[in-house]
Amino acid sequence: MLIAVLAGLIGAILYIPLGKYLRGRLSVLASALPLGLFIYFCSFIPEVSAGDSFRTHYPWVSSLGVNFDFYLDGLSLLFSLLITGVGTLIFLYASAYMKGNPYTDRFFAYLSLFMAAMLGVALSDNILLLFIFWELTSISSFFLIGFDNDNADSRKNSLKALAITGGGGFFLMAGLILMGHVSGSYSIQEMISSNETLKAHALYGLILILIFAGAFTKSAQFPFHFWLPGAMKAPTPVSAYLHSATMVKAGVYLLARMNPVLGGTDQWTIPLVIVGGFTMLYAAFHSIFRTDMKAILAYSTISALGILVFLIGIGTKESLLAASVFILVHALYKAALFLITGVVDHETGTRDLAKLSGLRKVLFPVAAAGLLAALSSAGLPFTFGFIGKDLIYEATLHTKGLLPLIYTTLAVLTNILLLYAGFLAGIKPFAGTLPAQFEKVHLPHWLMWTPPVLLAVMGVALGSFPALADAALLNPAAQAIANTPIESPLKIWHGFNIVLLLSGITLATGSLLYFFKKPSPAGLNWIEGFNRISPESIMRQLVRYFGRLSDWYTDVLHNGFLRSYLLRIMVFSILLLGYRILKGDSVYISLDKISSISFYEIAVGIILTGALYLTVTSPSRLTVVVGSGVIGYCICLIFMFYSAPDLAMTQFTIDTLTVVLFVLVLFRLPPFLSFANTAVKIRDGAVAIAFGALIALVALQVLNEPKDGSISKFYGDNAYVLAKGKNVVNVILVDFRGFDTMFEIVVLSIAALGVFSLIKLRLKSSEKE
Amino acid sequence: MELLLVILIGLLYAAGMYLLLRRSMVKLLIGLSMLGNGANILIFLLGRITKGKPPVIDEGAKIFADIYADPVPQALILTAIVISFGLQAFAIVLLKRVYVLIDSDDLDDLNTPEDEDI
Amino acid sequence: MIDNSIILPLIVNLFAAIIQLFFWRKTVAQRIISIAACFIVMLLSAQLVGKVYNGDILIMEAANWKAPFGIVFVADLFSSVLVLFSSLAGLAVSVFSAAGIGRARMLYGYFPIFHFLMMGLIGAFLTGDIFNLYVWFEVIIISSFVLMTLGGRKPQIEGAVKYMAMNILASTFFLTGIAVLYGVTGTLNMADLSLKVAAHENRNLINITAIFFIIGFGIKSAVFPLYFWLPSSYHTPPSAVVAAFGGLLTKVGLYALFRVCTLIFIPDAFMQNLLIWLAIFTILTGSFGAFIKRDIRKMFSYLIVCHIGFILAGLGIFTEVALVGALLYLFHDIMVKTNMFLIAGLIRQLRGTMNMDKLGGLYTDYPKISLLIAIVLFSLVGVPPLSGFWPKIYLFEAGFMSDRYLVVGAIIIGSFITLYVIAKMWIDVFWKAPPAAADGGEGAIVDKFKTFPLSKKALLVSPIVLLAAISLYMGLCTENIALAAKQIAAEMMDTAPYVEAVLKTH
Amino acid sequence: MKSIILKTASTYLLPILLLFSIFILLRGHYYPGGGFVGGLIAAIAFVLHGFTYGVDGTLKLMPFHPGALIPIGLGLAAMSMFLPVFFGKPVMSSLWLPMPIPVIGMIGTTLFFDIGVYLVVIGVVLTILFSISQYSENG
Repeated sequence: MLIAVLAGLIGAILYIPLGKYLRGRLSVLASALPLGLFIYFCSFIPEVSAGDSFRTHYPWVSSLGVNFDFYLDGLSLLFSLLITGVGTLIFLYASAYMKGNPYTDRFFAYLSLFMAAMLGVALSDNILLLFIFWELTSISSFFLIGFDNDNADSRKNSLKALAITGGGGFFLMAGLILMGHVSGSYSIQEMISSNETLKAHALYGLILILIFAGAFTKSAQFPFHFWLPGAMKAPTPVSAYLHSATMVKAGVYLLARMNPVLGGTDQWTIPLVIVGGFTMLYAAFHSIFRTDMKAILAYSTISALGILVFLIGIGTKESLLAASVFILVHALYKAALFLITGVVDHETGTRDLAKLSGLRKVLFPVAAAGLLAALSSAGLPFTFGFIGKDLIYEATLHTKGLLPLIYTTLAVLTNILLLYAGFLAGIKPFAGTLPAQFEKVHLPHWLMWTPPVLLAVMGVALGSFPALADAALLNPAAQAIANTPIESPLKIWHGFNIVLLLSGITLATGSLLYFFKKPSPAGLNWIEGFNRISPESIMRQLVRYFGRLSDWYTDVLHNGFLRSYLLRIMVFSILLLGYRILKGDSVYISLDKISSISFYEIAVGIILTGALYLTVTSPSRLTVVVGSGVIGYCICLIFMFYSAPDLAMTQFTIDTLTVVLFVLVLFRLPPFLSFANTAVKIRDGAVAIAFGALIALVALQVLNEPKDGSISKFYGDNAYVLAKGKNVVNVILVDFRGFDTMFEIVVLSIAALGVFSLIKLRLKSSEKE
Repeated sequence: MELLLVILIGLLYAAGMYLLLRRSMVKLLIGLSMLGNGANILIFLLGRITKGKPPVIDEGAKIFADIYADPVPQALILTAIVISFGLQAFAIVLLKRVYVLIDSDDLDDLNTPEDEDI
Repeated sequence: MIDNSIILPLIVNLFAAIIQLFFWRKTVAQRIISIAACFIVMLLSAQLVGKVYNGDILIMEAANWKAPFGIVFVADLFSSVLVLFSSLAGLAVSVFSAAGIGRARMLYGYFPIFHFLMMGLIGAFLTGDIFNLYVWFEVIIISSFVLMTLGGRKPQIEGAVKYMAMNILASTFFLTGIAVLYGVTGTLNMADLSLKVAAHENRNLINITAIFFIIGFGIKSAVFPLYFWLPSSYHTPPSAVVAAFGGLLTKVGLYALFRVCTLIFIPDAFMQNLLIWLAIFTILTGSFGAFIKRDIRKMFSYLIVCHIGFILAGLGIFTEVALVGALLYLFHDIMVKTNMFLIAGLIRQLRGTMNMDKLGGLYTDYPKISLLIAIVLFSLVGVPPLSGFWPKIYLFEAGFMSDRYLVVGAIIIGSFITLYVIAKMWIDVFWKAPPAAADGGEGAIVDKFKTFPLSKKALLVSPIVLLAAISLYMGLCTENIALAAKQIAAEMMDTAPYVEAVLKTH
Repeated sequence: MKSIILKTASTYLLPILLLFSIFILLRGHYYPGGGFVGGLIAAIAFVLHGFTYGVDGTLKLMPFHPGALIPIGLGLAAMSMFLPVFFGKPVMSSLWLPMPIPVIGMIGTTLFFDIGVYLVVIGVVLTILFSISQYSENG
């Protein structure tokens, strides 16, 4: 199973060196990979339908508990078959659709990568592994949406999609880790057994919020839905594959997977039902005003995702079965419709419904597929959509209290609108008269029209003979979601009941709508009038505000003035030091260990203070430098008084050299300008004095402590005996701590090199590197 | 005497910090050297000071007979002085370069406009 | 255990620098020596890691004086791994410099100073003496000044002045801290300090002392609100230089912070909270800055700040899991940040600018290089399973375990902004058609790269490949790195073996 | 300023100060002094000479640019640091000749180390001062 998952990844990598041989006709070979995987996964059907599940384990990052733990049950199998089955058709279709594109190899590489990632999501038992693949789907989607990278819209929308799904991904990651932390395991199957602990935990609510954030963004739920219509900038096979049949369902998959772990509580149900219910109606309503075929399909996809979330939220056995059926139903008809759109777009050059009509005369097989797919989406009897819709109605009806009424109304309204949308995309372009401009349109390469036909026919086949899939695939899937046995064969005919009545109402109203409401620019304009208050523009506004905030924040903090940076560093350290000193239990100053003071020391102190005052206040550069020199000499005297002749000598020579250097540099500079006003000076003075005072306070505190002189005693005792020197300071410098000295002269050398190059090296203005 | 040194250290730090906050690069450099001086005396003081007993072993003796000044802080300060001389020298030349570039030592004049392609 | 060879990576760099000084104006010789030396250093440090991987702590007593009297060099797993990663980064930078640095700069000592810088970094990682650490920091500072100003262009000088002022201030804090510490304990050896500080009765004074170190190292590691030097200066010198800086300079500050905080000043509740708040603000500040910058290197600079916050957060949470996360992020960051700036340099070689508004079309022109860069960019973002992803698992887990939800939130925001700006950069630099081509002629992008000889191309691209491969390895084979990080974190939580090894008390 | 007295004085001062600096260097192990201060004094000797004769005049006295002293000094110090390794001792361990030498006393690697320091300091100070004063003189 590991190889099955990684096959796509390896395939993607192989495209880098081998891709150039696979451009053109040979690219059809790329579909061998998904086809092989499809057959592989088909081989699991018998066992899985018998209620078995498969587990594999390959170690990876064991210390983190992230291993290649795969788990195959009904739900995973359903998704795997979808991914590889639809994948095969898409690969075939794309090999014809992308013909002539110089970057076909990259395209297939991204597509294979995506397929691998999606399979990984569907098969992972380890939630962190699941997350890894989850993010890979976002990334491959980013590259695919932006595939046409010369187009500014493609670029913008790929970023939008990545930002939303990737952003949600980080929340999901936090949620998954939190789950792992609470339950003590990253394995979903183990979590199921400890789900009571999870649900009872104080952090359960937070977990749900984080998981929902991930699932809703990925599955384009309101208010994060808007990236999906934008994602339609991707080549059509990609839209069909990623943005309708598979990737967007990852969020749904996650919720379904987590249902046995986290589901069943009010905190789980209510948000899902509300968000799902709102999304399905909202998106369906939006879809009917669009004139671009892809936009219609995009919104109806969002609506379908809403339905799925809604169904999982309801959480009864029936609703979960309905969900698993609808996943398949939707994948079949929606992928077909997308592919049809692709054909229409490819052959006529437009997707505008206002312009398209009568294409059945030139694209007959496509038109037939469109009709079948539209009927399936409408839920006509003997289509798979019919079964799906019936189950949905049954699920909404069999809830408690007032809910059936609300739920069912929602579902019926949504379905009416979806039916209309399906008709628009599947029937409208082919009905009516053929405009002259499209007379030359001809059927594309067979690889392009057979996949949609196949998908559409499958919809009818499964609708007529649901037994093909129910026990084999859909019951086990629902069972995995519900975590209880479900064995209810799908029936075409339930007898005359309220569900049938609802289906009838849906069909009738939707068809009426189709005959009376034509897609028009006016409708589009009307709905676009609401864009101002759409989540997208609110979000865009937020991003803009965030940009402004960042601008302001960064400018205020990083304003370009060194002295304000330094001031902040000082204030910060004063606050920190001050807080620590004041908070401490004992600030005491005792003077009993202080030695006596002599006259010349006071004299030095006074001179030093005077020089300091001069240095700080003088407006003349030279005075400042001379002042600092005097300070240096005073320090030199202090060293002399207190038994440090080496220091005194060094300080003296260095101080002299520094002054000489300063003078050499300064003698051409003009006198000072007085830069700061008094308020600034007072502020700076206060900060400086506060800092100085704190240092003095700390110094006094330290002087109260007893001195530990064991180290220096060792030096004194061994300087001559072992190190053969009598000037202990020098012995320390060249022997005990010779390393310091060695690298101190390195510092000096580097400084000299720096000075040398700073003075001598002049670059041409073009030499930046 | 410790008290006097404590005060001087506080003053050196304060003066250094104050000078760092000026616009003139000359003052900035002097400020840094004041801070360096302050830190050096701080090491000196906190290593405890001893009057008139340099850490040099007497002629003929092998170890210290008497109390003597702690040599470790002295070695540290020596290293620190030398290092800060290196930095200071380089910084002074940098000042020269700044002056050549902008014809003043006002740090505000040195700022590059944000949108300039560097 | 005494092993005198642990100092070899440092010695090799020192001698490489000195020999290059003798070859003052021979740039070819300097390049060869530099690459060879970096390669040897890399091998030596790999060997060093091999020696300490089983938990041994090796020491070298400089001048044969026992700790705590002499200066002692300590190679535990933490420092050895950092030495290894720095030498890898150093090798990459050295190779890139051989083609990416102009001849004029090489004539004025670029390579010797680069090796002094590498030596300083390695010394700082290996030393076990706090004042010696100060000396190493000064070596690093002065060599980074010189590298930063080498060339003397006005923006360089501007950046250098700010860099200099704040870093010298940092050194002053550090030195002040040493003064207080010596005054309190009378020792400079870090292992000895660990014991003496732990045994000291005046906790208040110890806490105050810790502040000096936190501020000093905080400035060096560009922590909010002390980070200002970084975005002021990192966009100014040649890219190879910034690559070394971006990958290593702030990291050595962090190393010191980790060392001091785990060995000497064990964070109390106040300090943990302080570090965590600093981390949160660091992340936010970096994110805000990166969000608006349009110059690649300015954006990267803010991303450095942002990710410093991640690492600091791990230290602030101060549990073993958190430390593992922080360490993994630190390792990842060294590799990837170095590479980012090399990439910036490569982009400039390709296009002559680093302004995202003026760039474009690289994906069309150089698809393979672009995909290579994409790997690096997305491992920076932390797209799983690349190297930036794993540390976050630990950090999140640690955050949850110690109920620090705000930190987790900040990391999410930081990661998200990183994702956003990097994706945007990818779009603007690689996907978008170059703007000049659109409006024809005026200011059209000059593509010098195609005219370069093959050797130069190889020198420019191979270091990026090398670092990307390491990043990939760190992502795909995290197990090995994570085990090392776990061991280091365990050593940080229990420093007794370190102290015993240095002072030989057992 | 450039009076004959000054010229003569600094001509003689140079060797005297140089000798003095070597004296300070060598006695450093026993009395205050050492390579560092010695180097500074030697450098100041050259600087004084440079003040009277101009930097170019002083440079003419030298067989090579003072900057070359930096790698030489560094190399000497580094070698004396590294030499003990060949004797199986840690880096920087001091090695001593068995017999003391008249005037100087014990000869050991630390002395070479100190000489390295001395040379580096001369090289550094002269490089810095000469570069900057040449730069100032030539604008």
